[in-house]
Amino acid sequence: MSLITTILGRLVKAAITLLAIAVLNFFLIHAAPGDPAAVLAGEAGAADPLFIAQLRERFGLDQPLYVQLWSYVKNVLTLDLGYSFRQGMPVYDLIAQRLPATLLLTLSSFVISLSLGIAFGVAAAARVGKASDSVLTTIALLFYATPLYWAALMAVLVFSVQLGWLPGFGYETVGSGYSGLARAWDILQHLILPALTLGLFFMAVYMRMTRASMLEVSQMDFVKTARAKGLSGPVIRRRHILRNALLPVVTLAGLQAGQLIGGAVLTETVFAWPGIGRLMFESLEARDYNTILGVFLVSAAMVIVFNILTDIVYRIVDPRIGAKS
Amino acid sequence: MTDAILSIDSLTIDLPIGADRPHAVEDVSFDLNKGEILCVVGESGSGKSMTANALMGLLPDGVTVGKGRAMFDGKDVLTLPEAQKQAMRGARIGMIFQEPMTALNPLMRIGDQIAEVFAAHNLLSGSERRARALALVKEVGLPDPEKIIRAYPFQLSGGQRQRAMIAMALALEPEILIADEPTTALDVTTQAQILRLILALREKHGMAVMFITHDFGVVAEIADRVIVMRYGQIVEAGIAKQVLESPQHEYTRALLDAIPTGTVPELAPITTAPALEIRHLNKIYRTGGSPFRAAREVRAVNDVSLTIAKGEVVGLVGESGSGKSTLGRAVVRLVTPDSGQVLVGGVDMAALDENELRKQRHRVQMVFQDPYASLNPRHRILRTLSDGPMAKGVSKQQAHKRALDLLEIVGLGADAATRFPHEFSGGQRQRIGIARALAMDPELIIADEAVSALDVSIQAQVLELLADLRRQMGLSILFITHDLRVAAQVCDRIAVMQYGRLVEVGPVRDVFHAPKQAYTRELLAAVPGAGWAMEKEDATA
Amino acid sequence: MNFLKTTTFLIAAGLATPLLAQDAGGRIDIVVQPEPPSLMLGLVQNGPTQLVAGDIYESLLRYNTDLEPQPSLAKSWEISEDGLTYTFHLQDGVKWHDGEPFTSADVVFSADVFLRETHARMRSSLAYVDSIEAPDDQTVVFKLKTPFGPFIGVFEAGTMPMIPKHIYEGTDYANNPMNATPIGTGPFKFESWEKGSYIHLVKNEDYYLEGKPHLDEVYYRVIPDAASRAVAFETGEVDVLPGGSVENWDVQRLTELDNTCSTGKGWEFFAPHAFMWLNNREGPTADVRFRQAVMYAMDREFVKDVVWNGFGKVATGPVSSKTNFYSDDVTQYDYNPEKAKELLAEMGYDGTPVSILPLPYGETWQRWAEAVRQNLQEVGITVDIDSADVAGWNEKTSQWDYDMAFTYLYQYGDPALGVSRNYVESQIEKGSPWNNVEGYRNPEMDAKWAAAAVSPSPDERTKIYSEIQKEIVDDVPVAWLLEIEFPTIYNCNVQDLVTTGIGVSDGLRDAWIKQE
Amino acid sequence: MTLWKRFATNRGAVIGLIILLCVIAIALLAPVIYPGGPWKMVQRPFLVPFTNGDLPLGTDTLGRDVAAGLVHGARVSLLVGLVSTVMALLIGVPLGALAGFYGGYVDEGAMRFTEFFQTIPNFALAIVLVAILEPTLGSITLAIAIVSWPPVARLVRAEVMSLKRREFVEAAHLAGLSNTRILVSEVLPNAISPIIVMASLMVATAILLESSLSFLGLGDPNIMSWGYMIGAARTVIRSAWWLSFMPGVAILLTVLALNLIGEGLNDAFNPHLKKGRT
Repeated sequence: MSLITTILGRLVKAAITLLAIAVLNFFLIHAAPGDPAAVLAGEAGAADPLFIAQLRERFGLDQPLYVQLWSYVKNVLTLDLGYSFRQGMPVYDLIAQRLPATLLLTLSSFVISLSLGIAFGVAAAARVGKASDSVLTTIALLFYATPLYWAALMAVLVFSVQLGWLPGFGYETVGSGYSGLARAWDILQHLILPALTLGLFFMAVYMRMTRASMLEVSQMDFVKTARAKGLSGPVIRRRHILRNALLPVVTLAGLQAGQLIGGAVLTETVFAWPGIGRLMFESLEARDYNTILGVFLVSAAMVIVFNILTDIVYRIVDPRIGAKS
Repeated sequence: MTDAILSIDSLTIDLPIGADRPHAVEDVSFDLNKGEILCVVGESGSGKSMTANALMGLLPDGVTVGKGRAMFDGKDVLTLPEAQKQAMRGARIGMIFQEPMTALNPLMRIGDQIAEVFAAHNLLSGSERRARALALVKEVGLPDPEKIIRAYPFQLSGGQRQRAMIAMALALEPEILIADEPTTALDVTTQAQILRLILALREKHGMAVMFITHDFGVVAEIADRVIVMRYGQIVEAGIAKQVLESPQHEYTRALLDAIPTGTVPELAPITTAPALEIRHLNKIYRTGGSPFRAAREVRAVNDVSLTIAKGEVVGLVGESGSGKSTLGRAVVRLVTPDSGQVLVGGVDMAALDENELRKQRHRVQMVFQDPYASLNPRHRILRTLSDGPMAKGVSKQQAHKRALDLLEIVGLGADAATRFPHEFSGGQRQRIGIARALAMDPELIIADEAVSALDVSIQAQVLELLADLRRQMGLSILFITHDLRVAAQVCDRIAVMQYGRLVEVGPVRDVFHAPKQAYTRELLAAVPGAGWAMEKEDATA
Repeated sequence: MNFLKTTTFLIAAGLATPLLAQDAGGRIDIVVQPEPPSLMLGLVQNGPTQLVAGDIYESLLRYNTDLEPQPSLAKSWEISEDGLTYTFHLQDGVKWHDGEPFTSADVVFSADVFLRETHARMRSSLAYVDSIEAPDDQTVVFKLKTPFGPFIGVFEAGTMPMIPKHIYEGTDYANNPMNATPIGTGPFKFESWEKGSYIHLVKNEDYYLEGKPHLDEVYYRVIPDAASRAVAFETGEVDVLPGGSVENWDVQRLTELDNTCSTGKGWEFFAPHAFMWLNNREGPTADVRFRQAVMYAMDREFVKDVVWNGFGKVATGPVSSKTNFYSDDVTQYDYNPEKAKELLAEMGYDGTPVSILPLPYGETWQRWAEAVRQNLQEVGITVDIDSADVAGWNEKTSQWDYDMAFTYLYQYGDPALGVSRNYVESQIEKGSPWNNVEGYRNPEMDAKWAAAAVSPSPDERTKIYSEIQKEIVDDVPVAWLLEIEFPTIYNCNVQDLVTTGIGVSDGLRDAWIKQE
Repeated sequence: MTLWKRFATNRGAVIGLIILLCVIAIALLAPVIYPGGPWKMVQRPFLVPFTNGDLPLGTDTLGRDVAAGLVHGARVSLLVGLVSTVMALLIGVPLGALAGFYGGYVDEGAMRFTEFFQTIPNFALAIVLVAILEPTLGSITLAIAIVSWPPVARLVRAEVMSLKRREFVEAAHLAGLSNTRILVSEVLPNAISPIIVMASLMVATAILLESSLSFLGLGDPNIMSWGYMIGAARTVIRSAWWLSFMPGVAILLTVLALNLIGEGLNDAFNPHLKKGRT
């Protein structure tokens, strides 16, 4: 009951936030020097002002800014993201084409980072103060301090170029004609390096957090209660400490899942992954206004969705929320 | 001693290097007999909890058993391998803790937490465990057992949680129950119920109870035998009655003397001029108001009227949630009341706007409960004491001089001025808190549970100081406390609060000896060791 | 993945009977960078579009590496003595990819109607055209107003692509839904476009030339990152790296790999010519001595060797040595910092800072700007690098908001098509980065450029262009840098990849894969 | 000071501090060590490291001294990291403090605003901002500050909210101090340790962000930075891997050092978290 009303409330707020983001981005992007017509003309290798004027008229860029804003806002309100000047197709279709790749990448790196992070965090916490704890913590710290794109480059260099184990870029083997399982296997191979490099940084974050949280929770009174009941160490860790220790990790994960999209820009660039992060970067260079705005809206929406999901997970894990207030 | 079930022999517990002393417990020996309740009494740091934890094998990291034995069922529990300790915990020795709020896993249903005890020892099947959990919940007197076992800890009150804890500890009918200050965090009435429950269960199951407490009232209530500990050593041991009546060791005597006895002081001469007049004060808390949900209302202060004369000390007593703190905070305007008046020296504190209020603040000052949270850790004492007066317009020189004087008055000495709060003990900090309140030259002081967080002996010293100051300065005080004996010791009149209302107001003697309201009688009866205290009073009278 | 591709080859090889020496069948993967905005060559003529669309669309002629016209959709042609009438005879049996026949009406529609409206560069050449007529289905006649020397050079696919009249006539060209599935006459048909990943073309079975194309399919691969593109080639995932698709530093390394070939050919028609616009209007760059000092201060050989890895040739003036009418009888600006310092002292340069706007096309250009900055700083010029992405670069150059700006332009085989636009006063027009952006004004020269363009006599043109080059090089309206070479790197099994002056962008009509 | 003692007991933190001090010293001394600046083309390109005594780390694609680049790059990384963090604190601390202290509509408004910025993927926003403002040291720093202040605001808000209920703050109210004074002299000084810990980690994150932007070609072209070096060397990673490897290690070490220091500070500020309770 209250969960549904809360989610409804969140969605209303989210819609307002999204609209505000659309407007802010509209102004931001229009503040950038140059416009899509100039870029298209520029790439044509030759153009006269007439040609550029034609393009502007075609894109509606000859209208005053407030008219453009208004028509954009109207579009957004009717869930229409407009037309990509550059790619010559509706932004909605464009994003729909690219989004699955990004979702696959971000979700798998999210799963990798969260599961490995928690596993290593638990392991390190269980061995706190021992050598293996130091090793794990140090490795996590190294991942945390490594620039993402650099790690990606080094990974390609080692695993793809030197060892030849995994493909170094792309989403799948082009024109392979694979289908079904074979295709999934093919995509999986392509996915490993980008998902790992994107995931490692966050894995380090989750690991540190899980470890700290585990140690903090293990100091709590109810853990002593559990020991006084005669429960064994592993059972206490699993049933009592871990569940409580996961709460802050879940919160952080929810916040960061959305931000994975941002990190995906770098990963997608290095690994030629056909996702929306790269689409955004390319559209930005091309001043493809509608596409950038569309990608921004979609990724902001994903952040919101992740936040709401986190809330739901949190409510499931922690009975106190939702019952309170 | 054939009936000794647990026999501790020269137990020494080592603290990690760098701690303030080498041993938490030093050379402690005692027996716990079958079916008896042994109270281990001591102030904080006396090593009483460490002893219990050592027996359970639950010592914190870095703290280790140095030497000694604890023989239970023919084996030394201190040197058992971890697996055997684990098998023993919960099954043969049960334990309950002080904080029922934090001692239960917040994410697990009560029933599951009880059933887990059986699982831990590989006993019974799933459905049997559930049935046993239900029976246990019934046995410890929790209402609506079916609902309780499906409830989460946050849905229970403090007393209910402590009952759930006890249910867990009793699940496997252990021979020994170790109770580490199990009632300290509870209200008097709840405390009384829990104590009765423990007595009843001992009666029924015949287990031995090692009961750790700092409260001689509790000792008087339930103990068969007593051990008094100080700085990790046993200073006195004996039959409860003997120790209470004729303590041998001076520390025990000091502790007993420090207990507020319920001795009613003489009435101070009361002037007619009121220091504080509260008229029809109301405060309602609303929570959870949102477009999708209706707000919930709690009437924290419900049409309260109270007058405190100049030079009078009025005690405001009640259980947690009775609204006594809200009332106190409304008087100093840390809480803005919804309606009613708070007249201090003719000024209605409740009606002032923010600017005016700032100018009139000095009229009422407060002494807070937590000596650790009430001083800004980053300010030197001098600044803490002089910032207020200077904001009032007192010159820096004068404010500093007054601060030094006050430090002398509260017994700390002027050299305390240049130090930081963390260099002081809890009792000293409370003295600084009092000095800070006095620095503003208030017409009224609110003391909100000002001695509740202190050890008995320290408590006595602070109460002494308050009494002195009162005599010297003719202070008017609203003394908020949950401890009726403390109230009886320092107050002229007592106001009893329940559910936001004042149920009874009157001179201490009347309230204590001839309470008019049933609730007041209930409160008085619940005070642990009440009968013993009265006896004592009669004896001295 | 490699494994699978090879089997495709084998199967194809097994099925196809070898045609003389040329093996039929197989697949080629080519890098296209960046991803083209559209494949409709009539609407968009940028490099990536033409690279792919060059397989789909054709024009009347092609040009060999010496820039001589060759038959394409026109099997033969005549030019009248007075240079005013061009008559083309079309190939027989040419069909559009949708099966409709290709006729002279399509040519007239394309040149006279469609491209006049959409194609800026074509439009300026069409200004010389009086009429375009189709006396019969197989013949087209262009009549000019005045002679226009370079006119025979405009029948290239990127300049005058043939557009299907039956699809576009009377429609809103820009928004015609068929733009997404382009229909041409070329050797390959559009199959699919996985945005951000690849474009797939398949063999046109009905192609009018017997036995062509040889290949079954072509994949144009979008790999946004230069290093990944190099890796893709190394791992055999792509077979061809068109010029400019990997950074120069990788070129040498890649060409040293086994079974790897490279060629600098295929850029003769475009002859990309790199230079820096020097703002002639204001600031230190308005002073001719400053501009000359810049020329002397730059170590262009160093840049060629280090930044371009030895590819290319230091430019001597406005015309590329690959373009017709090139003359080397001009002042040579060798690396001479002392001379540069003298010139600066003579003009009394006061240290006014100037900025360099690099071309935002990758690391090579960035390094180049850094090297130039260092050269200029060493002769005492206060200089820093301005940064901008493609849009910012366009904005700044077309609004004349720069001191020195890198660029390179295609020459299209003739000074009148690709060079003069950059120096004549009539081409000073704000809002476009493809004209006289530096603001050079010289009426005397303008007259000569005009005369050279319309002179029907090649000798006359040679003479005038030589004069122009000699004079303009002393004026230094822009700082010429390098005749760029973009080597095409490819798997040696691929044969006849580059057969024209436009190279890979002219399509893979002749390409085939040697089977081993 | 015991804070320093507690910090010094953490071996990692001390190592981090030593590394950071070295980096700072190198950055400060850059003009002395390499007075010619990092851009000078001093030798033939692609000189392999450790083959020439004068150029210990070799030369890059244009024959510039890699060691000079690293040394001068340290200045940029530290400067951007530090300044952007200070800017983020200047936005986040007052906003969070006001929201936490006054609550109600102020809080609601400030938190909506913060949430808004947290909803936009921050790296994407940084890219857009830098692209719009055109890459200069200033615009990069500003962009990093703009995307990194929200967590500060949230942290400060939470701290202030818990501190404002503390008894010593109430005592200050009773002493008649003004709200501003209470906020500035009673509340904020007590919130400073978590802010310092967060700030030290933010400097690390900012350094990473700056290098990522430079890597994407959104760096200030007139300033040698580590990210720029990796981005520029990336195209030759196959033939000269050390050119991108070494600046990468420089970033890694600096960020690592800051993290170690952050952890050390955290432990020093919250000693109870480590010690077992007695």
